Amino acid sequence: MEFKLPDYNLWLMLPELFLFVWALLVFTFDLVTKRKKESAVGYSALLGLLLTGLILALVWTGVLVPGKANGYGSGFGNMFYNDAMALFFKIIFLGAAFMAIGSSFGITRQKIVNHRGEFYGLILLSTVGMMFLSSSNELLSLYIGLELTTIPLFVLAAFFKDNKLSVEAGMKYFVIGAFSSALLLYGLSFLYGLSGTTEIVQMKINLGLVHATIRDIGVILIMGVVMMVAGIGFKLALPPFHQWAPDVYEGSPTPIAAFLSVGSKAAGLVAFAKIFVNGLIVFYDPLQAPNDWGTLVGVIAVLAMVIGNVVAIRQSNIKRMLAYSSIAQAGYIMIGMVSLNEHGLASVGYYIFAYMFANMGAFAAVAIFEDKTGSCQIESYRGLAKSSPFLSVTLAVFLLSLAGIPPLAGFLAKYKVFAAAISMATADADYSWLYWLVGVGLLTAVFSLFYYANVIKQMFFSTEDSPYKIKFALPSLVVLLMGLVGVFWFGIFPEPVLDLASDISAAFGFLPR
Amino acid sequence: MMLPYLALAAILFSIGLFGVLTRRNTIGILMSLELMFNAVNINFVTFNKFIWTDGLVGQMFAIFIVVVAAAEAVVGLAIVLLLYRNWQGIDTDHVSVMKW
Amino acid sequence: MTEYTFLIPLLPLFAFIMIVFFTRWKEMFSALLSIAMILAAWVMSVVILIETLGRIDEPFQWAYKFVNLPNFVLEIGTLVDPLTAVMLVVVTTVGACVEIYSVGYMHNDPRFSRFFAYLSLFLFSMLGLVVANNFFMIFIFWELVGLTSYLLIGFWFEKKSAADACKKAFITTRVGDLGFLVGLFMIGIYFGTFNYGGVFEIAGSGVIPAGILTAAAIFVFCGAVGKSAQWPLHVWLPDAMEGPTPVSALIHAATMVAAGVYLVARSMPLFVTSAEASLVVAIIGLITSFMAASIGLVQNDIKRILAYSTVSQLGYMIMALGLYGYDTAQGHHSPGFYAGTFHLMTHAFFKGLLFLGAGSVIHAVHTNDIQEMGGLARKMKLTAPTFMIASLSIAGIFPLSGFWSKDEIVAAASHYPIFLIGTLAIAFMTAFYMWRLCFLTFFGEPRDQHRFDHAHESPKNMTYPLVFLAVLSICAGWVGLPWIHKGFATFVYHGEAYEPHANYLLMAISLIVGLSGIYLAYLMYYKKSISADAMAEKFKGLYKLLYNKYYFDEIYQKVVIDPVMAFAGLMWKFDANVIDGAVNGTGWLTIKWSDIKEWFDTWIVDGAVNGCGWVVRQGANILRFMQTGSMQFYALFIAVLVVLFGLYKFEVKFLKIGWPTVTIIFILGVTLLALLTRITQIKFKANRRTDGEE
Amino acid sequence: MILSSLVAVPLLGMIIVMFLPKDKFNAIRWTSLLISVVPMVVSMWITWDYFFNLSGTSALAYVEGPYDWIPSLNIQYYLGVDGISVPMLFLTGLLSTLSLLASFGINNRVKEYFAFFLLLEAGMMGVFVALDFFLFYVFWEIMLVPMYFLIGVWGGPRKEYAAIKFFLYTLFGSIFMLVAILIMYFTSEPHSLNMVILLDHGPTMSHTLQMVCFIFFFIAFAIKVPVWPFHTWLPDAHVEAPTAVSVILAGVLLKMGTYAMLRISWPMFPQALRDLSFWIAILGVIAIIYGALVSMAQKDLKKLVAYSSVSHMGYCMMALAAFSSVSAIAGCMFQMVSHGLITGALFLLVGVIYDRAHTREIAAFGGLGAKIPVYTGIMVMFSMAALGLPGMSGFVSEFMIFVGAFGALNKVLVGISVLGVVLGATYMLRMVQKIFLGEFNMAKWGGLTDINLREIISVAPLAVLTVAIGVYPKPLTELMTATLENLVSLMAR
Repeated sequence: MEFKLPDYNLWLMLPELFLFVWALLVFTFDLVTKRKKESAVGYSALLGLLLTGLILALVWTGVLVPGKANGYGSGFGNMFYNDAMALFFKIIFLGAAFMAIGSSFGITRQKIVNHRGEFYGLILLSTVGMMFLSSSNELLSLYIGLELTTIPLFVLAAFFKDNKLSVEAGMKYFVIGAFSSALLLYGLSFLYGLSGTTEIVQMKINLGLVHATIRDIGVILIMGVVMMVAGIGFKLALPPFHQWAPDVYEGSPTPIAAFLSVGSKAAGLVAFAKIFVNGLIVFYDPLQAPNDWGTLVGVIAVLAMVIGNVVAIRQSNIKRMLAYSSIAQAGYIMIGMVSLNEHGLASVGYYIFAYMFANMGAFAAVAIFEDKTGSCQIESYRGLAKSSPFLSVTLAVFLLSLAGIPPLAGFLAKYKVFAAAISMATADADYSWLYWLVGVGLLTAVFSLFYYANVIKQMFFSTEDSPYKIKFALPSLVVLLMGLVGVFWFGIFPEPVLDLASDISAAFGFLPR
Repeated sequence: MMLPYLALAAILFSIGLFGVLTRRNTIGILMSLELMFNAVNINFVTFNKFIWTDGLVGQMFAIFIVVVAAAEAVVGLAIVLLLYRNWQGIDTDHVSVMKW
Repeated sequence: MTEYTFLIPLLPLFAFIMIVFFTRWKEMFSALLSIAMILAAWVMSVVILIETLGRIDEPFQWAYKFVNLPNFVLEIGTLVDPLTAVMLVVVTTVGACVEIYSVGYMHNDPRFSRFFAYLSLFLFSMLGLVVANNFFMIFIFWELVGLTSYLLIGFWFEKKSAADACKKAFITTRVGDLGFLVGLFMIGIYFGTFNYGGVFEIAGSGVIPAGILTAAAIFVFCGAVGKSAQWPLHVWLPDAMEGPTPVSALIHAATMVAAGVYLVARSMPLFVTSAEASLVVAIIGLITSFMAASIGLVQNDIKRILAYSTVSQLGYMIMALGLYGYDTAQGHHSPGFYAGTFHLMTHAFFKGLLFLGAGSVIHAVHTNDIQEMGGLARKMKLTAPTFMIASLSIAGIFPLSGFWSKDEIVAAASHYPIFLIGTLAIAFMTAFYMWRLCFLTFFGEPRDQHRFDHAHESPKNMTYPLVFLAVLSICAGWVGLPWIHKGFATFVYHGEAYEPHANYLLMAISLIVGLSGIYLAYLMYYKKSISADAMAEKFKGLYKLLYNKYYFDEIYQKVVIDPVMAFAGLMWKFDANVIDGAVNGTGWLTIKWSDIKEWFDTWIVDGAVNGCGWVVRQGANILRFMQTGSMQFYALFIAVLVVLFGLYKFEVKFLKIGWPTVTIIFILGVTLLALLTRITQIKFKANRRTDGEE
Repeated sequence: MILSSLVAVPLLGMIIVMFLPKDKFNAIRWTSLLISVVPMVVSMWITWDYFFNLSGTSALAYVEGPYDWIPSLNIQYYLGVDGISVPMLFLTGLLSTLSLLASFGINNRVKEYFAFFLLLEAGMMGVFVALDFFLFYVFWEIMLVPMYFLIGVWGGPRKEYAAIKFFLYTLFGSIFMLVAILIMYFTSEPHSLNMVILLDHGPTMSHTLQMVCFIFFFIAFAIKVPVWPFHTWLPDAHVEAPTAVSVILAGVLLKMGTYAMLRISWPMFPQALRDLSFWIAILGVIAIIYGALVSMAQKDLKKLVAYSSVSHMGYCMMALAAFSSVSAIAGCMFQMVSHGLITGALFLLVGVIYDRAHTREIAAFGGLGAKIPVYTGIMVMFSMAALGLPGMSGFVSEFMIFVGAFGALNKVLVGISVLGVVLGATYMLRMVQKIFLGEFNMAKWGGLTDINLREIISVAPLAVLTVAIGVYPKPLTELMTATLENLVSLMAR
């Protein structure tokens, strides 16, 4: 009997495989050099990310894929599937990892003397997980990717072993993470029970059939939907599944908090898009199914924007403040997510892209400041503009971008998200509830300015000088500049990114009318 | 036909849920989490066995969950160890400093 | 020369600009420049007057479009007709006299040049007002004379009374201007043009509804009420006497206040279309005139007496014009128009003379109070006679100019008993208070010996204008003698020229009335056969009422100014507390929440609050407490919310006994159980350490 | 290119200033001044050229684009001016340079100050030349940031409060504009953000949507104007801001609201405008009376001037409500220009006295007329201009507004608003009286010096223009007439 292996198309997975190997190399490099080379480990990790990016580009353009014109297509027994979304998000994962590692040189020099290799390696491994996740084509690989993302992050959150806050952060993250992944799995199991497949495209077809024939799948689906929303909502830090986020961000090393807020969130977005926007699209609409998820996510988005923006106002710790801010930002992203038209997913893609630069940049600035002063209190930024103008200006720019002030990228991102919702709402009166999302989003965007401006106020308006004079390590500077350039450049000349992002919508079948 | 199995899974899941929510001991929480994962496993296997009988997707899924859960438990126990190192105890009350 | 009329206002403007920017430091040069300019303007005016005599029926007009929008044209231009020509001569004559006089009066003043600059600016505005050919332009200069009046009244602004007076004058006249402005809008809207000729043509054509015409006329008249200090806006003029006396003579006696009369005369074609409006004008004139004359009876400030006299005389003119409009509207003939404008001219001369004389007296004795004067005739050989000539003139004594013009006003009022009685009563009172003033000032024994000793006749440059004006006060009326046929009446007229005819009865009556007023004053203040004090005692209530000017100032203070200021204060409070407060979220409440102040970071209390900030902050406080710090609470929260979301999507019709239901019930039950178990364990600790680091 | 340069030069200047050494104060000051002279001269040239060559038609001039900027969102780079933007450009160029001149006294963080100021200028110029909604919105928002810093860093005692209040208030308004823009974008076919195209799309929208868009735009613009009751940010911002920034706030920023109404919401939604014009007129009249009354109650000189802006912009709103009358709309434009000149000068003058006396308490002064005559003369002149004295620009505008509004609006309403003229005289004269007239306190203010040459230079152009427009308004009217007629015909649809 002839046993024929399916077409693995491992070339498509080349970036992931490369980064995985590189992560292992980083582990061993640190051991081999007997932990002597302080920054070499970090630089090697950065180099790995750059190379991965290069390979990704080559795969994408088809240079490294034999017999194909581009990097799209499925492999590994159809468990692995590269489409525009996967590739787009891989850029974001790599960028977030790059910026997180770039801003962690100070921390590793001061606080993690003995486990630098593990620190960087785990970040890379988590990145690999995210990349797998974004290419997953069915529930099992999606789950594996999700766990590969999360488990290294559990470790990283608790990385300051002797710091009680860090351990607390790790513990909380772990328990809530495992708990919500159990919920997600329970939900997935119902989904499997309903559709009999784990392949998302097949599932979509099967569910459509089931939906047409059996009416009482309602209850099962409710449980499945709600539990999956909870599981992925945890990753996205969406209320009411957000409560771990401020605590974990505050306790864990700052670059890790940054990575959590961007990378992990982007991974959650991919998972959400794959399961809901693709797999469960028939249950989006309340008119077609009584157990829809559209309005549910809408409610959650409203909660996110309100809770995130409102509670952030009262924070005195800048990391907690940024945590709440990222909760709110997730809310804005979800507006794009529930706008199921050609603008929806494109706006999600562009939003997370712009958000990556601004948020990673802001966290990098916070990390730099923390390295120097040991403080994350907003008050301690008082008068910083005089002693360290560059850091203050960059942080201010990042915060303004997060607040959505033009011409920064954050503004265009919000514009796109609201445009998506309004285009959906103006097209059909059934979707006019999206107007409410837009209204809440815009109003809370005004609130958000309040707390962002508070930091700016501390830095700039004070008449007294700050006692701190910040000097930058080279990688930190690179990260800040990267963020700065990204925020400006992609705010003013966003067309290439917008093109890529609109491919995401197209890949999900939302074509321009 | 399926009901006992699914009910068993639900009961297990609920017990795990209850444990996670109420245990003061972090090891207890870890064990409860394992219960929840296993409830999921039962679900998967049941669906595979009774409804979608062609293919072994559900059972494969269960095996993967077992593996991942093991990895998760390892990390979890390591963190519990850190808990013990920092507070000389593994009570959940220790880890409620950060709030508001 | 007439085509160069536009130069007349520009000459003083040139002087103003030169003085302000270049010659301010050379005082005498500034004064001479200013005088030279007004003399040049005077010469031009006289020439223009002569030219106009030759072409009475063809007014010269020149206009330039200033704003040219569709349906909206504003012009700048000149109109020279007899009325303009007469006014030009009057204004430049008095102006020149006053400027020459001021050289003496204002010498040693630290702001000597500025005074002449202001005078020139005033003359520019006044002459501009006179030559204007449309309502828009007259309004512009109307406001400018108001401004210069403001500047000149407040010339000695260090005096609080002067500072108050100038503001009062400006604002009070502005109230009238408000009406004028509305009138202008009505003209602009309904007539579509501001040009005199255009407006009057349309007004006469009967296209415009009568109601609109009446309203427009009355609104235009509002301007005159303000500027000519007619009741009820007369209160500013007596206070305006805080300005230097030459200013009072020029602006607040001879020219600016006459602008209101001029406006009414100018707009006469509008008034004759509406009997109602004209009647209003006449009645206001009568009330003003009577009221002011009665107040004048008991005042002691020499300039205030003259001020009330001015108000009274202006009321006289206005009344005459109003009566003319009323008569003409009903198709009767009336000498009113001619009388009013005639009196306007003669009044300018003798009232200017009176004020300059009063200035001379004040210059000599350094007080305004006539009770402190007396016997000055002995010392002031030129001032006293000229002043008395003017007093005779204003009292209407034959054959001085005042007699002729006043006589025509009486003639205009003669058809209406009330008006006739009023006019005669006013004439009587006028004669009385003027001669009371004369007797107290110039005759009898000096009541303040010290002041008397230091009194002296004024320098020549002050007295010569007096003499010149005295001559005019005597002769100016002769151009309107009822026996000459080509007199004033056939020169300045509206509609058809009015042929004056001598009404000897009326002449005699008005002469007798004037003489009896003088005689009474003679008895009371010269012979003292009737005690003034006893009279005051006898009519105590009336005396107090008159002495306090009918309490108009007090009433306005209580009824208008105080409420407006209180309202303004209220608005400010409203703005600061309610509107802003609603937005700010009542900052004071924030302070009251001191028990939860622990969570108030300094920057919040700091006041970095925004819209609905308070609500948001309180919301933030509440929401923050969900963040209990216990991870199991977080998990519980997730579980509860999963159940809630499940229920939110749950519909009963799907409920069947089956495994899904069992599962739901289990999860629901367990979550509730856990909730009950955990809820007791959650510790709501109020405090946490504020620093994130250890 | 020429319009782009108006935006680009200050932006470039900002970058240049940022690279100058921090402690070379004079170099920074003169560099920024020279840079700002460029857009001023350019804007003046545009005014000149437009007046002589282009003012005959209502067509857009100096059009750049539309070039594709972000094609996937149909966002274009599209600039152009017409008769309503040219005067605003002129005003912006002039006031920016003068305020920079007036800012030479800033000694604290000079570099940042001038950099922010140039960014502000770029934003303002951009608003007046943009013809694409997105571009317009970007410029509209860009200004907030430098303004926030300028108030917050260099402002008065309550600067932080004022800065954040201004920022949030305006941002709050902007979000409504954003929604309205998006609604217009998605209802137009093909989707477009081009204002010129949307001008024809607006009236074809359903009545409800028109009303929604109109109201949303109105809220955004009204906050900027500010229309009562959205005005409460204004006194705080004006009072706390440094002098030059107050000048810009009053002189240019407030005009952006009325300009945007004329440019966008008025001609785009004529039906909604007709339905709501009465209420807009009421808001305008309330603002006139209310602003004047509140000014009257002020004890702080700067606050008085600030509230007088509320009153003066109320005239603009009333004029805008009388949209069927060319003269009212022309009066509105006049009022925008003249208020910019007059209030700008008043703020400069308040700054002059504040620099010397370190107080703005009206009651603290008295009789200054004798001590500082030149300053007094200039201040009195501008007070007179502010209260609408003929011969000054304020009078022409008020007159045109009243005549226009009287014909187009409820007469009683306009009659009430005329009261504002008297109230305006009252508060201005009270101020003049209390500060300059009366007795002079030698012991307290003996050391006061008169206005210096630099300060005179910075107000002199404003004085000249105020008088010039007041005496000879014809050029300004001719500049706008064709455009305004076109606008009125659009609004009559």
